[in-house]
Amino acid sequence: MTYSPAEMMAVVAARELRDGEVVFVGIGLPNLACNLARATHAPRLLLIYESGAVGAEPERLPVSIGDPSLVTGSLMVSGMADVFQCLLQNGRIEVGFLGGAQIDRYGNINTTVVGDYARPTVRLPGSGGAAEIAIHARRTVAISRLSRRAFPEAVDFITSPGHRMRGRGRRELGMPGAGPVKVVTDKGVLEVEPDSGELLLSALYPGVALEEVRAGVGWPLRCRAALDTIDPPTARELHLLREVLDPQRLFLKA
Amino acid sequence: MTYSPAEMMAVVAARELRDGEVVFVGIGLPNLACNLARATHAPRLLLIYESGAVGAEPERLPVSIGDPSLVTGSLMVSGMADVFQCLLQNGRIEVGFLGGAQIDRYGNINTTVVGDYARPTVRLPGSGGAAEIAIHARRTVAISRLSRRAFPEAVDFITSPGHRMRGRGRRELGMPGAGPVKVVTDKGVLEVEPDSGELLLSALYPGVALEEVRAGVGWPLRCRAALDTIDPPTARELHLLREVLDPQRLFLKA
Amino acid sequence: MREAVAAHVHDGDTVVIEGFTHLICFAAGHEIIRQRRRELTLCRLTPDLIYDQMIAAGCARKLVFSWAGNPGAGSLHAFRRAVERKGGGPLELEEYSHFGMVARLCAGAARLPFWTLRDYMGTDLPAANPSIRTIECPYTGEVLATVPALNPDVTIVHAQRADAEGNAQIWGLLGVQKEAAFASRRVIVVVEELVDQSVIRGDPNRTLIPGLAVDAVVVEPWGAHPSYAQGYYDRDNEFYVGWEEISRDPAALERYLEAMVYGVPDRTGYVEKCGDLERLRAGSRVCAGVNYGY
Amino acid sequence: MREAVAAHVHDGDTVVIEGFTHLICFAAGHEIIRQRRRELTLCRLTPDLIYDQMIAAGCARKLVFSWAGNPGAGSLHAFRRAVERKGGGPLELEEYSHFGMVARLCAGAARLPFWTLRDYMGTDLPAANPSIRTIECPYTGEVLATVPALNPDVTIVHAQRADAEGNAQIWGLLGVQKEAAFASRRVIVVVEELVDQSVIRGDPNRTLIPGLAVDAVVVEPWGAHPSYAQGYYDRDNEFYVGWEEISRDPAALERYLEAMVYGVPDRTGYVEKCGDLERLRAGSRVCAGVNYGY
Repeated sequence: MTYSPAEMMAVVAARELRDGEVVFVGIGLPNLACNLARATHAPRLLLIYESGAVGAEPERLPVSIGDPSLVTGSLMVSGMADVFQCLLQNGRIEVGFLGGAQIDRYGNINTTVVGDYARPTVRLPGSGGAAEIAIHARRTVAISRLSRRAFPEAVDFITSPGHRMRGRGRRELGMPGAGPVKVVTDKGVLEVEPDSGELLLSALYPGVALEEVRAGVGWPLRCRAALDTIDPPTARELHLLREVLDPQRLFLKA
Repeated sequence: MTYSPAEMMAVVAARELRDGEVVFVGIGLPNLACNLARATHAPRLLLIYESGAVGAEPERLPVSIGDPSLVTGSLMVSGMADVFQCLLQNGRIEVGFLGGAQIDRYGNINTTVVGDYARPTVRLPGSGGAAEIAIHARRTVAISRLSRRAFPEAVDFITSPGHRMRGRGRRELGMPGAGPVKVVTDKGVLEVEPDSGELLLSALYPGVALEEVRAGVGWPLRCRAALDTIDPPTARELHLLREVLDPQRLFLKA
Repeated sequence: MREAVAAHVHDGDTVVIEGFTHLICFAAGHEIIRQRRRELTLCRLTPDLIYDQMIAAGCARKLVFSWAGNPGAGSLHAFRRAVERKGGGPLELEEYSHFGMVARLCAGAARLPFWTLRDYMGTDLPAANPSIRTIECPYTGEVLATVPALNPDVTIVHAQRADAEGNAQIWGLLGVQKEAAFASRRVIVVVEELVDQSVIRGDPNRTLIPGLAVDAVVVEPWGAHPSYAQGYYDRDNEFYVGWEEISRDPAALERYLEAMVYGVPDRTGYVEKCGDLERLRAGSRVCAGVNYGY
Repeated sequence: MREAVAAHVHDGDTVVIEGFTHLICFAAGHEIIRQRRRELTLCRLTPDLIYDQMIAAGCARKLVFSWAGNPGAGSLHAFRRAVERKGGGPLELEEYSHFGMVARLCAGAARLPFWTLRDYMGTDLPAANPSIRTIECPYTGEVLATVPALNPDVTIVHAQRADAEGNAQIWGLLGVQKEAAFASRRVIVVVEELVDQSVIRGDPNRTLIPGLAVDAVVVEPWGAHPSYAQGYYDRDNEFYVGWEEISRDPAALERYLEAMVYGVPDRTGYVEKCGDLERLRAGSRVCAGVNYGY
C-alpha cells in the first residue's frame, strides 16, 4: 500500500505516544498523530490544548487549537493562566509537540525570524507557547520535513531551546523537561545523543537511503550505532487517517 | 424610641456608606450595616465577601462570611486568589470593615494575641483577611465597643496597620489605602487626625458625656475642635434592623 | 475512604483539607483521626472545627493557618489550649494572613518557590513568621512581600460531583481548592455524587480540578457535614454553635470524639448516628444550562 | 459601539482586544479603524486578523504579542510587510511567548509591577526584549524569569452575555480575558446578548468579569465574526483561509477595508453586507443546570 510522507510522519509520531500520557497538542499533524494513537494503541491518551481545552474529544477535525469542537464534550476548560502555570509549569505535561521553520544540530527550534531579529528576511509567527513547552514538557517530539534550509547547523534565533544553547546544556540552565528527544521527519527519525546533545539519525523509513537524509541536513549528520527499523503504516492506520481523521486531506495533502 | 448600643453602631456604620460603593463586608454588625444602607440611602451598594461572593443579596441573615445564602442569587463567585489579587490588591474595594480585640491610639488593630506572641495570655483568631484589608481598601471603618482593655495606648500585636506603626506612617510604608479613618464605638465616633495619625473623638452619641468615652480609652483622648452631631436611629432604621434584617437578634443582642 | 487515607496520608505528612466554610471534608478528617495519624503538619486558611478535632485527637505537630476561630460562633478551644499551654499542645504555629496562605498555594500550584504580594508592611506578622520576606521589583525597585510555596504531601478536596477519574466539579464558593490540589503531591477528591463522565463533559467549564491531578476518588454523601455542600445540604449551624461548649471542655470533646469518630466505623455510621440530617437538605434553585453548540 | 470607542479609546492608547481564537471582538476593531485612531500600542497574544487589519489601516505604532500568524491558514501579511519593511511600517515590536503575555496580564490584574515565571532560559527572547529579566528567589536562591505588568488603557472583551451593569458571563475558551479586564484602566464589554440581571444571578459561578470593573456595555450580535462565540455561531473558517490572499495584496486589503469597514456605518451594516451568516449559527448542545439551593 502506498502512502504519503505526511501520512508516515503522522503514523510515526502516533507511535511515540504511550497510553495514558498527558499530551500538549498542536494543530495539524500532531493533532492527527494524537487522535490516531487514541484510536489505536493509546485510548486513554489525554489531550490538552494551550487554548485551555483539557481531555478534548473533538467530533470534527479542529482547524485551530481554539476550535469550538475542542471544548464541547471536553473534561475541563482552563483559563490560559492555569494552562501555563498549573498544567505546564507545574510539570503535568508529559509530551509536547513542536514544529518549526528551522531545527538545528542540537534540537534548537526557530519559529521567530529568518535572518536578523531587528531586520528579518522572513518574519515567522514567534513562540506562542513553544518556548515554555520546550522547557517544561517532560519530553517533546518535533515534526518537520527535511531540507537544508529547515535543518541548519545553527538556527538564526532560538525560540524553543533544544539540548545545547550557545554551549550550555539544559540541566545547567535549569530546565525541568528533557527537551526534543526525537525529531520525526519525512525520511527518518532523529534522536538526541544524551552526552553531546546532538541529533543523530536513529531510524530510516522503509526504502529511504541514508544519503537522502544527509542531503536534507545542514551539518555532518552522524548515525546511531544501530538504526531502528520502522514499519510502514498499517492498513488500519491509513484507513483511520484517510477515512476518519482527515477525510478532506486538510493536513495529509503531501 | 429606645435603642441598644449595637443598634446605634449598626446605624452609624450604615450612614458611613455611600451609594454605589464597593464594600468588603464582614459578618455581624458590618453585614447589618451594609444591608441597612442598601435598604435606605444606598440601594446600589455592592457587597463583596472575602469568601468570594460578589454582589450578594442574601435571602436570610448570613451566619458566616461563607454562608450559602451569599452565593445564591449573587452576581459572581470568585476564587479566593482572585478576591485577594484582582479585587482587593487591585484597588477595587472602596470600604472595608474591621473589628478587633484591641484598637490603639493610631488605629492599629490586634486580632492575633493578648500578651506575648510566643506565649500568649489569650490566643485570638489571627488576621484572616484583616491585614490586607487594612492595607488595600481605600478606607476602612472599624467597629468596636469602648473599654480600656479594647482601646489600649498601643496594641500587643499589630495585625492590621493603622496610621502610625512604630513611628512610621502609611505612605512611608507604601500602603495604598487610607486605613481606618473612622472607629464606630458604642458611645461615639473616633476619627483620624491626618497629620498626627492619632484617633480623635469626632462625635458623641445623643446623651453620652465626654467622660464616658474617655473612661473607655487607654490614652489621653483628644477631641476634634468641633464635634459632629449624630442623630439617633430613625424609626425606619430600627424597624429594618429589628423586623427585617435581624429578627432573631443574632447580632443586635446588647 | 479508609483505603484512600491509608494509602495517601502518612504520619509526618503535610496535609491540606481545604474548603472555605463550604465543602470542608469532615469525613476525611474523621478517618485520619480514626487511623490515628500522628505528627501531621495541618494547613488550612481557617482551621475550623475539623482541625480543632484533629488537634484534640493528637494528630497534629504543627498548624499552618491564617484565621483560627469558629466562624460566627466563638473559639477553637483545643487549638487555644495547645497554644496558650493550658493542658494542650505543644503545637507549633506558622501564621499568615488569608492572602498569604492563598499566595503560598498559588506558588505551590504554579511550581514556583515563592509568590509576590503587596502586604504585611506595618504589621507584626513578619516578625512572628520569618518565612514572610521581601523582594525588590526588577523594574520599579519597589520592595514587595513574599511567601514561600506550600506544596503539601496530600490535599483533600470535597466536591459536589466527580467522575471515576476524579474530574471534579464544584459550584458555589470555590475557596483555594484548585490551587491546593495542583500544589499537592497527592490529591484525594471526596464527592457527594459519583457521576458518569458524560455529566462532566456536558459542562466542562464547571470542572475545577482535572482527574490528571487526582490520585483517589471517594464517594461520601454528607461527607462535608457539619459544613455544607451548595445544592446538597445547608450548614449545620447548630452544631457549629454547640461546638463552643464541647470544645471548651476537654472531657466533652473526648466524649464527642469517642461517640462520633472512634465509635463509628465510617461515614455511614456517622450519618446514621447524627439522626435527622434531612432537615439540612437543600431546597431547589436549579439554574438554566448554556449552549455548548457550534 | 460608536459611543463606547469614542469615549474610551484615544489616540496613543495601549489597547487590548483579547480572546484566544474564541470571542475576538472584530466589531470593536472595525469601529476603531472607522474612527481612525492612531499611534495605538496594540497588545494581544495572537494579533490575528483583527490586528492585521488595524495595522494595515494605520492605527498601530507598536505591537506587543506572542504569536503572529493566521491560525491554521497562513501569515498576517500586513504585519509581515511592516516588520520586514516591505512597504509597511514602521511598526515597533515587543515580543514575548504566550506564557510571558499571560504573566504580564496576571501581574497587571493583581496590580503588581511584575510576575515571576520559570521560562526563557536558553532562548534568544530576552536578548530581543530587554523587558524580560530575572529575579532571585528569597528562599531558594534560584534565578527565575520576570516580565513587567501590562496595564492597558483600555481592554475590549467580547462575551456571550452580560447584564446592563456589565456583569459578563463567558463559557467555552476563557483565554486571558479576566486578567486583561482587571489589568485595564477602562473596560468595554461587548455582548451577543444583553440579559436581565436575574439571568446572571441565576448562575453566579459563570460570571467571568464583574460589572464593577466595566465602563461600557455594548450589544453587538455577531460582533466576533469571523471569530466565533460558543453556543452562538461557529468560526468563519473560509474567511480565515481567504484572508491569506486578501492580506498578501495591499490593494486587496485596502479594498476589503473600504467595503467592509469604512463602507459600512456600523456592525449592523457589516452583518448585512456579509450576507448569509446563518450558515454559521450554532447547533444546540445545552448543558444541564446545577442546584444553587441551600
